[in-house]
Amino acid sequence: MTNGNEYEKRTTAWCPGCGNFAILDSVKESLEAMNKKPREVLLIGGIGQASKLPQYLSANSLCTLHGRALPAATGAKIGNTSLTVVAFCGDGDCYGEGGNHFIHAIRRNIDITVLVHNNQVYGLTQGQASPSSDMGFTTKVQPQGVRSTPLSGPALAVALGCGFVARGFAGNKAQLISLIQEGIRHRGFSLIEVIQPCPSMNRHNTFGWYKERIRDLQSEWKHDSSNRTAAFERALLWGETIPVGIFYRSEEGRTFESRIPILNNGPLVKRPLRRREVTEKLIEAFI
Amino acid sequence: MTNGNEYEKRTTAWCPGCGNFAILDSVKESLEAMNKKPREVLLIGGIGQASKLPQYLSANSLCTLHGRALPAATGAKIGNTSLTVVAFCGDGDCYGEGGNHFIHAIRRNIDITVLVHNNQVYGLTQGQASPSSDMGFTTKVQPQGVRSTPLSGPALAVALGCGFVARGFAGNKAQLISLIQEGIRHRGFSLIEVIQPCPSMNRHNTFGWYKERIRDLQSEWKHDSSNRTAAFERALLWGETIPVGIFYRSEEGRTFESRIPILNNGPLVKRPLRRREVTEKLIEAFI
Amino acid sequence: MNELNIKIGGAAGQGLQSAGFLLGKSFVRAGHFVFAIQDAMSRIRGGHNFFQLRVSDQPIAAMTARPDIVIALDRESVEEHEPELVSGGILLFDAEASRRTGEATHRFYVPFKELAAESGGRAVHANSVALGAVFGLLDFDLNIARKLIRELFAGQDAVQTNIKALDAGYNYARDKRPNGFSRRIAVIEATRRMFLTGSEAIALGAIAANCRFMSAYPMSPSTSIITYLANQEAQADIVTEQAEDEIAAVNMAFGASLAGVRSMTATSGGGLALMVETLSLLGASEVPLVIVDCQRPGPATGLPTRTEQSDLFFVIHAGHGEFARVVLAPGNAEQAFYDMVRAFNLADRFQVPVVVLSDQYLCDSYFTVDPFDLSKVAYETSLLATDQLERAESYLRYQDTDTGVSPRAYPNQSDHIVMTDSHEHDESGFMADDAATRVKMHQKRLRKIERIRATNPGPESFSQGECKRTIVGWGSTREILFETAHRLSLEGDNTAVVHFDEIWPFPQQAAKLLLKDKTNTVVVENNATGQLAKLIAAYTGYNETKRILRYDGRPFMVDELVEQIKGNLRP
Amino acid sequence: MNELNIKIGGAAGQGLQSAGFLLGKSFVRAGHFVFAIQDAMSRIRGGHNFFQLRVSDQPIAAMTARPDIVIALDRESVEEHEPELVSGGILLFDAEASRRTGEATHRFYVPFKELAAESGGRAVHANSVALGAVFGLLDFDLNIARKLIRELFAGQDAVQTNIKALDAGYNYARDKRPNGFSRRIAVIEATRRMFLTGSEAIALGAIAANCRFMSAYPMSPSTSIITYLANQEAQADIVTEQAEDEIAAVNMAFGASLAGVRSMTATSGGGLALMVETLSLLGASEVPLVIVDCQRPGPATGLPTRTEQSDLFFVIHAGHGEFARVVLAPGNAEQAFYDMVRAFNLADRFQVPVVVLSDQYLCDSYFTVDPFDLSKVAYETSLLATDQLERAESYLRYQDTDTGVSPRAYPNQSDHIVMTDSHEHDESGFMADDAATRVKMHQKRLRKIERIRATNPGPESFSQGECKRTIVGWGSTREILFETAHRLSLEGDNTAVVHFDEIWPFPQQAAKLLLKDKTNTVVVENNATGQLAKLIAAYTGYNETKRILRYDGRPFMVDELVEQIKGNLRP
Ligand SMILES: Cc1ncc(C[n+]2csc(CCOP(=O)(O)OP(=O)(O)O)c2C)c(N)n1
Ligand SMILES: Cc1ncc(C[n+]2csc(CCOP(=O)(O)OP(=O)(O)O)c2C)c(N)n1
Ligand code: SF4
Ligand code: SF4
Ligand SMILES: [Mg+2]
Ligand SMILES: [Mg+2]
Repeated sequence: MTNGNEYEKRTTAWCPGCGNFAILDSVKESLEAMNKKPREVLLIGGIGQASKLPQYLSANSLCTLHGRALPAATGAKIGNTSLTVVAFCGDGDCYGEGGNHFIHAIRRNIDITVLVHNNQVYGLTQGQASPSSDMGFTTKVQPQGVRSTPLSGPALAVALGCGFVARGFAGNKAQLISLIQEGIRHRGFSLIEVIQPCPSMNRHNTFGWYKERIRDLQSEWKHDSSNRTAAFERALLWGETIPVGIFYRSEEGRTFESRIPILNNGPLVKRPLRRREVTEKLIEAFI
Repeated sequence: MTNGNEYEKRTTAWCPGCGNFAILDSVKESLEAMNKKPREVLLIGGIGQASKLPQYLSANSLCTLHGRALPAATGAKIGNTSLTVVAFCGDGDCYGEGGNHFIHAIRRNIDITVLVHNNQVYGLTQGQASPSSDMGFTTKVQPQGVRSTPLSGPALAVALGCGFVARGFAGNKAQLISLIQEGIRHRGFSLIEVIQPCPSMNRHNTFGWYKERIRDLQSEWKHDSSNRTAAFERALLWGETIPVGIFYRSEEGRTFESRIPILNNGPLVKRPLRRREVTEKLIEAFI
Repeated sequence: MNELNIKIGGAAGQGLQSAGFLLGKSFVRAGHFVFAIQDAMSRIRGGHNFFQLRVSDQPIAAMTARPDIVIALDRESVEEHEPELVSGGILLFDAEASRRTGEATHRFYVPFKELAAESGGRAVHANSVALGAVFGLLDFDLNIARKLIRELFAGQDAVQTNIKALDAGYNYARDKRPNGFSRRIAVIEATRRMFLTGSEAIALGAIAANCRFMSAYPMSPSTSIITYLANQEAQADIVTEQAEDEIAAVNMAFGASLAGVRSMTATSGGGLALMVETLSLLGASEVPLVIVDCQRPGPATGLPTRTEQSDLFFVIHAGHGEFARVVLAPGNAEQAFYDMVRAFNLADRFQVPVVVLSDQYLCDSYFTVDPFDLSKVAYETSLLATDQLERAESYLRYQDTDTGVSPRAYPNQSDHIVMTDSHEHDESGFMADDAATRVKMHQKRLRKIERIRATNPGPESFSQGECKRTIVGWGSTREILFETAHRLSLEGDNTAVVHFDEIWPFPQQAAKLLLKDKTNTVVVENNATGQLAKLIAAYTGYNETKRILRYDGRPFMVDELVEQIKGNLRP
Repeated sequence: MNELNIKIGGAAGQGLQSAGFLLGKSFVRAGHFVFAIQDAMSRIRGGHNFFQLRVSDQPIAAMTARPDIVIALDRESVEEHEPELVSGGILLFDAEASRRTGEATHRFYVPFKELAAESGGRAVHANSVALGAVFGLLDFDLNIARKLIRELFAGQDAVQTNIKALDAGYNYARDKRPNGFSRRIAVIEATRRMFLTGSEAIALGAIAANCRFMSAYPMSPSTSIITYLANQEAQADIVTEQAEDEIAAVNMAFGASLAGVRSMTATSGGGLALMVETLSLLGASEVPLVIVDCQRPGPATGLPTRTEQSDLFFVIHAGHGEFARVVLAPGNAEQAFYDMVRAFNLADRFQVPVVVLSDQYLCDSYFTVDPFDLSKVAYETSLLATDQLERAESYLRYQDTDTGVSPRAYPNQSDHIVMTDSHEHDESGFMADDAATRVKMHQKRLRKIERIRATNPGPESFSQGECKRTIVGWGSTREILFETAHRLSLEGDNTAVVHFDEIWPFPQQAAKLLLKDKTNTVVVENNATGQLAKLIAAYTGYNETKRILRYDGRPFMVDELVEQIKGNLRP
């Protein structure tokens, strides 16, 4: 629609005070700072408040099904490796409905960046527990409080060998912008969980609640992001302190694309239409 | 069919030399040793070679859909807490198709025991890569070799806070029997991954290959199974050495059942049919 | 018939639902019948939503398009709904809510926010002021509403603030009552009727049917069902669990049902799509289960907060392979309640999945109904009695029988072990691969279809006198059809109604019989392709020609439908 | 017509498939037509499987029931298949393989294992001995098989061992040839025909159609498709990926297609069930995709290695909400190839999902066909040319058009950005919630249905002379129907055939026209409920009465079907 040379923000359907606004701004500023043109960028959301983000920034976008952003992103990247693919998922979207894709997308280590907007609640469906909701958190569907242990997306990612595992906070745009840029630059799968207060549906984990607890990995723990064990331990921290920054980073893992020889010849989508010879050869083998 | 007082084994459709035979024997012996009557036991499989196990032992059994053993097991346990529920999954079944349920069943910490027969391959479908196949492992569908990082089920389970995480080996029945008993005794979700050579479909990870690499956590590392970080580090080991034994054990986590007040009144299935008063009361609230 | 149509418009977060609910329930307590619909965008704050009530001294359960009273809580509501007012209608608005503070007689300025502030409330209490103003305007006995507020907010500070705001609105309206508006709502008598949504009726029906476990994954418009049940865990002795996804939801419910416990799940079309493999599993394993599909407009995410009847073909055919299933499509809250009971009984008797088709319109709308009659609630099961099972020499889970229904037992019910299997299997539940067993067992399962069909009471049909026209529909449009026919008949244009509730296995013979000499038949559906019309054509050969289809995500309005049928309004 | 039916029986793991393949391909190279089916249990070792070939000097692509030659690699095969032999047929067996070492003339003892051992092979080489023996028995030119072995095992040690074993069997059979058996297979001429399975034809069709990405999750009988393509990644410039589950498989393919690359997935019914939500997504987002459903008997896990045609209704209606789709059901390997091309073209032109229905019978059977004619392969797309797009002032992904088809572009094709959305949306791809946009966009999408139907060539129909009977079918039974009709006609019982390949949108008019004055119509389907029969009744009003349904997981046999139709054999 819009000409793909500059980013425009659009009117959102988010609530006043929502953490998503800062994330939207940070994404825009990061892409601009990196000189990525809108035409080169594909923003993908599942379904949820977080996942509406792609509609609010003028770049190529896909709003797909709830939980399915990652396989779509994987396919799109395979189809056109010239694209910078960034996915935006809710905590429910990515860790709940899409949990299996989360695991396996990390295993593939395809070069996409995923922002998980973690508000510890299902926002769009009006406030049920999410996989990262605190134990005991009460909602309309969990009136006695959540009875399952919350999961840590970053800890899972570290366990799966993800090469870039970070956490940001919607209340710290400067850091978030730097994390997004680093995530996009990282070759391979990058996970950035973003703590995103949801004033409408989560009255327990408020902006203030997070603010009090958030600690920077570097300054608080002198964290060495090449230490996987330390990354694991700190990714499990939640409650008294909530670490933000880069948990783990390693450039060792080869990307999925780099393991597919034919992808070295440029984007699949640009391949010329030349099937006749190929098919003829294959036919020959059946004779 | 059979009278539920003793266990009979039945003719299997497994290949000669398959690791599953030892697992079947170990399960039978464990249940017998624990004096669990077949009527009290519900064995659940998804679909795959491993998942056929429930059909081969005369206890209550369910062979359900590929990947769906865990939610069915969860529901069955909620429905009747008097049952000892044990699930048998392949590595594909549990970590692939059923990966999302694996994550969330652990979070719930319901009192079921899950054996993941890990042969690092899809056996029943004739030899494709599984999520735990070694990088580079070649199959008919992966002729250039597997291009994704294998996952460690035990490491994931540790990251998710599972209270009983162990690994056994089909080549060591004595240990396996003890792990199964401990797993069943553990209150809450227990994961026992069993290294299960598949001579027909995995010629790379053979019995000998495993035998050479397998090391006991206790004797090799003096492993302290209450140390979650150590459990995590060792659960990631694979290749030169493959640890077996109990990675992690903690009795701290409350079970899911114990958090549901009404389940304290005995199995749901035994509740008397007395809905009239209840419904009348609820109707009243709408008037 | 004395009736009034009230529309409350505002943004998400302005408390439309609680205001509308209070208004409606107050009138119900005063002996009126209230039907209310909710219209919302898919957002948590802002946007434009409305809650619309129709109040009548006669039983009604359908909506008319044009309001007598519009309460505009924001500017957009003025712009949207002022033009919809009937002549003689009135707009209640706050100056802030509109730039047009004109002097037109149908405009009644009420300083909602100011009065809310004066009575010690915040902006959200504007809706209580507005409520009070409506009551004042209608000269309605305020004590009913006051009492209701006390019940609803029992023990909370909100009671006083809300009552004060209510009173302020009431007094203001009584003082400044505009001359042009003379409508009143009187107290008829103190009656004991329920005021509840379709979702609540569904949930209550499940409880009445002895459902003990529900797992679900949140999805509009179905979430209200698990929400209700989760809040009755202790009272109703039922366990609810939010699953990680719909696949887990249906498979947990399957597991619990296998364990012998009546279980259910609910979702919308997109979630149901994820349950399709398990639907087929239910067919193979013969484990009973009730699945509620609360339809919304598709395809895919579609219009998540709106209504449609477009999953009929989908649920009838969903699943690989061939197996028996039942589809029920209740037409109102009352049918929803009894259909849930019937759903559990059919599932249990025939060991099949039963899909109950609701939609956003049925789920979210408020109905006025007599208290459900629990003497009509039976418990029908194919579970063997435990003592009988204990006495049996042997037990075959999938015993081949004349009816196709095998005696069911659950694990640990007796010494007999129970095998359940998704493969083709023999009578005991062992996997089998030979042709003879396959044929035998497949026939056994499929035999149930005709047995189920035989229990189908057939479509409901209503006519009075000689009818030149029949309107036909299914599911949630029932009341719309009936009132439309009634209105047409009153105008001398006698119209019959045929309504399908138990729609699958399709009541072929009954439908044929009913429709065979009908000439002028109009199928009315909330979808774009006329699914019932096609179903009728397929199974009765009856190719009626007229279809009135609505697929903009909004429900039919009785008055509009009357005009459409008369040919005065383009559908 | 000179023909021979050969059945090789044995356990899983005994190399039935490679033996059967070698046998078949050798005859094809010698100018014969070979059709072969595979019958296997769901296990890796043991059990009882067979591979059955029909060899003819005339084109054939269907099976007959009774073998002329049985090669029994184990005892069970003797017991199972000896009784099936035609009179004058012969059983090749190893003493070890049977307790009955009788002297009956139709028994020919060949020491498979002993000869294998003598020629330096292991137990698995018994099948090569058996092959050699068949060739010897039939006096067939062994050089053809020798050459084939050299090609197949090029550079491996296996070449010599296999050839030695082959020779040993050949010599043994020539020496000890039993008197009673006089059948021979001669070399007709060296022809260039393909010998391939339905799955291979499907995969080749995808390559010819410019498919560049396939993701799938293993599931019998569909796995052979990705297996073939995965092995051609470099040659065919295609990426294949095994997904973590079917949901990922279809969503990856969706993502790649959205990126502008022709993509596909394949699965069986149970996997398709998991893709249903995405099917609806394809409808909403208008992203083209080809999905192959290789049917097997359901419900649920059913008979995983067997065949059935029971997903027709399912795939036609799968998905919540209403949207356009295409269903193709090829009748043989050749149609499978061209249908894949057509599937990609239709998906691309109309921006809809196309489901190609195959089944275990079509997937696993071997066909003899002329090399595919690539001049018949066109490339039809709705993708905008890049230069055209670059010149355009603006771009609307979902532009409302007469045809319902909007101009398609892919991300980073030009400066125009591309929005894709699963919600209801406006022409640019923004979420929209208002009634007008909904109606406009929904109509736009649904408009495609009639356009697609208009391109449907209709069912294929064949008759010669006055026909008193028509047999009707769809999908993989095509060749069975044609040969059955041919046989009946030869007997003076003139029989016409109607076969549906492009089955959805249903070619209503064409079907009506074809069937309207047919009197004696028999619908033949590999399912239990007669799905095509019902579809025909629903859309043409034509209620034919006879149905021959087979649902034991096995395919129809021509000779049996002939008798069934004549009423001599109970179905
Ligand atoms: C298959 C399916 N199931 C359920 C839904 C309903 N749904 C929409 S968004 C959502 C969850 C929202 O929570 P989250 O992913 O955390 O995103 P947030 O709104 O909090 O940003 C759900 C359950 C859906 N659209 N599709
Ligand atoms: C939905 C679905 N997808 C795919 C299959 C086919 N399938 C059957 S078993 C299996 C995997 C077997 O591997 P694993 O789980 O590791 O078990 P194993 O046979 O190795 O014990 C697959 C993919 C299926 N039955 N259902
Ligand atoms: S509900 Fe929460 S996450 Fe959604 S827009 Fe509102 S504040 Fe943001
Ligand atoms: S294929 Fe492998 S896992 Fe399956 S039975 Fe054979 S040896 Fe065991
Ligand atoms: Mg969230
Ligand atoms: Mg395996």
